[in-house]
Amino acid sequence: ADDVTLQLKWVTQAQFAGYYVALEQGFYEAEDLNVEILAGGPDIAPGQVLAGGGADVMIDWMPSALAAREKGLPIVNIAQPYKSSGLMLTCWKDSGITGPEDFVGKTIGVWFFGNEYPFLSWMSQEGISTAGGEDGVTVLKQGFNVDPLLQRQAECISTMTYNEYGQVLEAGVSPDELVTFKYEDEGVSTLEDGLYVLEENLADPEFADKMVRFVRASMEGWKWAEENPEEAAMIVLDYDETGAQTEEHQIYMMGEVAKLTAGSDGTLDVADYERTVATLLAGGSDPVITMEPEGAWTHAITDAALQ
Amino acid sequence: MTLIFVLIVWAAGWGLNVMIARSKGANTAAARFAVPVIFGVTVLAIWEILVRGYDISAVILPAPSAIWTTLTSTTDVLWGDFVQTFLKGALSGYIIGCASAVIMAVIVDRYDFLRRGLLPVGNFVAALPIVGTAPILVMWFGFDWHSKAAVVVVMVFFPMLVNTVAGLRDTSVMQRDLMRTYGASYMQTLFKLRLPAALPFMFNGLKIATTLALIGAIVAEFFGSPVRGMGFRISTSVGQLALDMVWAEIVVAAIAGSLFYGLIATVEKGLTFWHPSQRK
Amino acid sequence: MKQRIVPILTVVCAIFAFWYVACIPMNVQETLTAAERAGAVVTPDNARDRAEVGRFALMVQNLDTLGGSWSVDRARLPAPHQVAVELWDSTWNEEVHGRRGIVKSGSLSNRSLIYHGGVTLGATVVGFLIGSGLGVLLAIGIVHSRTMDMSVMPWAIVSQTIPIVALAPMIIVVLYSIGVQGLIPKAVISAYLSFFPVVVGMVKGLRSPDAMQTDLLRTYNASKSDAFWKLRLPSSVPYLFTSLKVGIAASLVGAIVGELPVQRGGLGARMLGGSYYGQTDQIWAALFFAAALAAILVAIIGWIEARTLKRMGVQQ
Amino acid sequence: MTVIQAQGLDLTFQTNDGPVQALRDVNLTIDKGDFVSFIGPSGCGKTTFLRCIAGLETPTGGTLTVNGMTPDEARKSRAYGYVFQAAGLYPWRTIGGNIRLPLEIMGFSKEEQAKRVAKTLDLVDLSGFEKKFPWQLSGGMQQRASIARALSFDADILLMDEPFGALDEIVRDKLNEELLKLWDRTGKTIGFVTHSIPEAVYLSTKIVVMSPRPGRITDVIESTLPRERPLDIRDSAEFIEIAHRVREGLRAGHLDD
Amino acid sequence: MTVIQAQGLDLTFQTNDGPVQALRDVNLTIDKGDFVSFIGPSGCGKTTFLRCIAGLETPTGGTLTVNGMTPDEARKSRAYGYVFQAAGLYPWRTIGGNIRLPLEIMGFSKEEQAKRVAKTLDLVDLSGFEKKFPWQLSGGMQQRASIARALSFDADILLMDEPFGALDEIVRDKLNEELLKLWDRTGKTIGFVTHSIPEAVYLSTKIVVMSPRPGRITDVIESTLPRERPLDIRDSAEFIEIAHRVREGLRAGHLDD
Ligand SMILES: Nc1ncnc2c1ncn2[C@@H]1O[C@H](COP(=O)(O)OP(=O)(O)OP(=O)(O)O)[C@@H](O)[C@H]1O
Ligand SMILES: Nc1ncnc2c1ncn2[C@@H]1O[C@H](COP(=O)(O)OP(=O)(O)OP(=O)(O)O)[C@@H](O)[C@H]1O
Ligand SMILES: Cc1ncc(C[n+]2csc(CCO)c2C)c(N)n1
Ligand SMILES: [Mg+2]
Ligand SMILES: [Mg+2]
Repeated sequence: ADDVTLQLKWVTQAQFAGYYVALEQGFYEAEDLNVEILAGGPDIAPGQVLAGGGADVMIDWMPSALAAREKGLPIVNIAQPYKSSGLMLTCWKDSGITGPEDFVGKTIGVWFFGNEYPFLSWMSQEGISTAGGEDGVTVLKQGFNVDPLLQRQAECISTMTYNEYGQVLEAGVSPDELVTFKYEDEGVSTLEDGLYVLEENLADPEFADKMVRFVRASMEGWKWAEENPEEAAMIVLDYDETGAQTEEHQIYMMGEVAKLTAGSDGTLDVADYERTVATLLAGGSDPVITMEPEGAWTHAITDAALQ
Repeated sequence: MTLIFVLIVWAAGWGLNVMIARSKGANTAAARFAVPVIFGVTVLAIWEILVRGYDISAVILPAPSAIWTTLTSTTDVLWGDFVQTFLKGALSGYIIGCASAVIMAVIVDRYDFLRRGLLPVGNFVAALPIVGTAPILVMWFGFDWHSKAAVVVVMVFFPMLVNTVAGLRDTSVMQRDLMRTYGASYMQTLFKLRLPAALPFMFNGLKIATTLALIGAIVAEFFGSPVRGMGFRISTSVGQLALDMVWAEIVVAAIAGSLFYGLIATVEKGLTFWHPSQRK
Repeated sequence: MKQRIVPILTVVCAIFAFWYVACIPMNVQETLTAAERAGAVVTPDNARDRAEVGRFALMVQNLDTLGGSWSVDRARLPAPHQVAVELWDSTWNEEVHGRRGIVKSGSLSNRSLIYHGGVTLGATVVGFLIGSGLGVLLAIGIVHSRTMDMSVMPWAIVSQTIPIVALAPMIIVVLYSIGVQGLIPKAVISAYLSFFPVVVGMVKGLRSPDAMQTDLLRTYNASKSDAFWKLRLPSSVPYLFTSLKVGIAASLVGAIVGELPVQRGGLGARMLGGSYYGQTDQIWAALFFAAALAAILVAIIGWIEARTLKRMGVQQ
Repeated sequence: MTVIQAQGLDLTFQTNDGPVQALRDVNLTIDKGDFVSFIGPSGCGKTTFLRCIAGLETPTGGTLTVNGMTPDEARKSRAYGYVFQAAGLYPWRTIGGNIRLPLEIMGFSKEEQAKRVAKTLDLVDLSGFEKKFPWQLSGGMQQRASIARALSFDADILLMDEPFGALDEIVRDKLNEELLKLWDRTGKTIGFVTHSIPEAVYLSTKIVVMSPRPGRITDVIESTLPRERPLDIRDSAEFIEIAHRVREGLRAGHLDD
Repeated sequence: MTVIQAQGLDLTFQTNDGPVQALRDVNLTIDKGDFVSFIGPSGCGKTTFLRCIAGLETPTGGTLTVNGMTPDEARKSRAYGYVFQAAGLYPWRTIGGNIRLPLEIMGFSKEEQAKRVAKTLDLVDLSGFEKKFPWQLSGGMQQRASIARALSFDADILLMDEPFGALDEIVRDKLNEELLKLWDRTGKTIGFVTHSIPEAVYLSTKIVVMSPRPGRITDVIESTLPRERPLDIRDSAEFIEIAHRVREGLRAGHLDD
């Protein structure tokens, strides 16, 4: 069997259910692959692991992947299991925010560590300064949880449909106390969890073949997970070494994640890609990327995998 | 090839140092300055050679030259971060933490019951790892520098307390009895005997606290911060794979930390010149 | 014994009392919000206005709802008994009654602090052995070689001003990428944090013999190794143990820090998990567990120290 | 006039391995202007007795009065200067600063302080060393500074615990002479601990011989030497006779062991 | 036979505030079996001179030979035992372990070590204390242990720096007597520093009087006392005469100041 190491972008959770399912259900084994999944965490930069040779393939959001590519790390998107974005801003309704224009003068929690690009692009498209003060938004580097919202240290925080939003609700807040802005709805969505590998590796036919099999099995895993959300959640739970995840939350997460992966067979939709690039380039004075990327994606793997 | 280069540079640097250290002038200030600098330069040179020779990716380990470029071209950002983290967070926390620890130490020293009760509990509390306390303090004191200062206070308080208490007790029976033969009051004994005698210990605490303060302020920013600060920049830049920026911040931290340490050590020399460890 | 216990108990009781009282103002917002959601009438009657009012004003205006301060779900400051319950649940209960507990599954549960404590302990001990071993060797080098003393010592100090805790994730990743995984990367960070106190203490200790003690050996024309084994080493023992105690506590912090980025179990991962899902009780429980672990490790070293010193005839 | 009066004084230290009786049934009367030496083998309780007089140690039995008060009251009324066995100068103060220490505490005015420091420094032959720190002086000079410190505030009673132990014979002789002169001039009451028989005989009006474990007074020898004592009085038959008696007393104590 | 010979010995310490001349133009010859005492005011260079002989300090001028070698060579051939001013026992070793220390270093066999430890312990009257730690002994006993340590490896020369400084007169007398017996029995050459004139006179065949700053030898007094010396020899006229000469020599040195 061929060894493949996958570096996740975050901790073990249903966000990555497809891969754990493929592992547990033997889909990888069937493709003669011996897959190891490395959990990520708050300060793990997957790109660094890839560059150092610690992993063959990683999961990343496209904005940070393209930014890294511009920084000189030649990574290529080989598959895009997430069709749509689950990113949103969640605000208290009583803060009086009804639209992006009301953000001015407010405090907003944002994730950094490469996750800040979608927000920055959006704000620059809206023409809102992120430098704080009266006529801009005050940005906080949001920590790991939703406390800043619950404790009203911020009027809005970043949430994922499948995770933090659920946590806010689990904390006893009812949806009608909240206003949410999905990036999808605002037309500034960028592609999220995709599979990336090093460009130079792709040139090696053996490696490319491995990836073809890997993507095929992974997508099989995703489809299984979409169809069996509860079982998928339990599989994820079993792989969680920290024991921090709860059953209830993972089932909720799997249900929401399924909505995001639903529209994808793994192939990168070029239109989505171009929208993402356009959003990132439109950053005004401080765009996330400064020029149209070249060769940042390939259909070669998915084409071979799905024929 | 690269390895041979590395060995040559190492041998040259170390050899030079051995020569200086064995020479007659080894005790001069110049030698004491030159030797560590030569050592540092040697390490930097080896680093540069290794990065270039083995073509190590810049997202893993940038070359010193690249770090230098970033350092000099982004001074405004670095300065802003320095003000936020060091001047606002670390320094205020350091002052509050050390001052309250000294006051607490005087009280604890006065009442033996408190000393026996508080010190063991204090040791236990001091063992709480900051990575656990920092998120709690960020939750309590908000995202700005106040919570960083709070983390620093928590970190420096106990080392300072323990050292000051030890120092206040470090008077000989004879020194204390002398005060008693004069019928001196508690306050007179405190200011004329205990505090001066405690100074060497207090400076031990103050020196340990300098490194803790900077580390505490930086780490606390990992758990939530405004969009500036050394910790914020380090963590964000790692995510952006801007490792040159990460190292530039580290250089700033090391310089700031060393200067801070040096400053305290200089004050110590001035105030505790009489202590055997300062004489020689 | 009694002389030691009574003051400690008094102080602990005082702290608990203060803690319970502090819960009221700390949790007042959450308490009122919870009460409001449960249908009680509170003033002001919406969370936004309450955020503007001071904690103490809120307390005065809502005296009858404050009873909930000690049972808030996502408390800013959980009450001591909440932490105690969490500690009990995540140790005894989880192992004895839990589905994954050792009683039912035959192996320690990954939801119990015992399991995570064990993970952390492994890295702590390995890191401590590496760090203190290195520290002792470095100290010996520094004491015997002037060049090392002059070139390495200042950098050892500088090394402590580098926020290694902040770099830990990167170090983990870099080690990770050269194939070093699991316990060792954490142990490396542990070692980095523990070596410095050991170097400093040991250098001081190895240099502690006074002029007369070294001169005595010179009159015997003793060799450097004789001087080391018969004089420097024995006289450094008290310093060594003091710094080992500091070192092992630092090691534990290092291991916990090393567990943050790689979510593979351990008390660090546990704290982060608690933080990630806003489970303050879980953080507090893990924190106390870690502190207790540190206290035990320090006590073990203290015990070895006492025995060694006794064998060396040091006066009680 | 009686200055110090001890009756049936007992002192037992409680230590880890049981009680140590340091003084047993000590009876002694010291009159104003007496120069009393305490002599006895190491560990016999000389220091302990001196500390009791100074109110630094609390007897566990018997009565002790100083100027009619308890030793503690006498201490608080600053009745004595105490010279410890070792110099015990505060290293962070200059020699002048050390001598000024009791004056500051007792609230003397600045000018008065300066005047007294200068005077006592001169007395112990250390003028010119006022600005030096203790470690810059030899052991003997430090000892003299500590004597100056005890003299500076002019207490009526001077308690000295082996003040000249660290000095060589010549310096010791000189300081002995000067101490006698000072005593003669000021009429102070002096309690003086020493290991040296000639020193005790040369200085004292009364020699208290103690024996160890538990510390008792075995002999009190009233000196018959005149107040005026040139150094060579030590070669006189009377001196040798007294010294002999002291030595016999000491030896008797040792034999008890 | 000449054992130690110093000619025009100079020693200057370099310190922060300039050079300190500790010895100037010291000339001295010590023969085999001599018992030489060094006496002189504090800081006159007695310790420094002894350390020069032991090769612990390097003279900056003049020549010094020990057994015809340089002091350093003599040190390396383990020619002497040295007793420091304070006992300086290693606290982590038992009394036996302390005495064994030089034997271990010099590579004696285990049985030989045990034999010698027992013998020297007996010599200094400490049999039975082998397993005790230093702090369990009184100061005087510690000092005897440190003498035993210097004797254990049977060096021909014994250098002792105020070994009895911390002891009271009675204990001191006893140890003096025993040292004399030892010297008489073994025929060792002994260099002995003291502050006490009677001690110097009682012990020595030769008394070296030194004067301070810079340390010079002002007088060398050959003792006319017999080798056999009971304690009460100290009351003899001859003794008093020699003591007087030593005192005069010392005083002359002091006057130079
Ligand atoms: N604080 C103490 N605790 C217990 N025992 C003590 C204490 N102080 C003194 N002793 C004991 O009391 C006895 C008398 O001690 P003291 O210091 O008065 O003797 P000394 O006559 O001054 O001896 P030296 O001539 O050596 O100074 C000794 O046996 C000593 O061990
Ligand atoms: N290491 C040193 N550095 C500088 N000066 C020194 C050093 N050792 C001794 N001296 C000086 O040399 C002189 C002689 O010192 P030494 O110790 O030989 O005196 P001593 O006769 O033994 O005095 P004591 O009777 O007090 O022991 C003194 O003035 C002393 O200050
Ligand atoms: C410190 C911190 N940094 C980034 C993220 C963001 N993040 C990483 S993976 C992922 C998907 C769902 O959780 C998200 C949102 C976070 N949560 N905490
Ligand atoms: Mg005494
Ligand atoms: Mg000396």
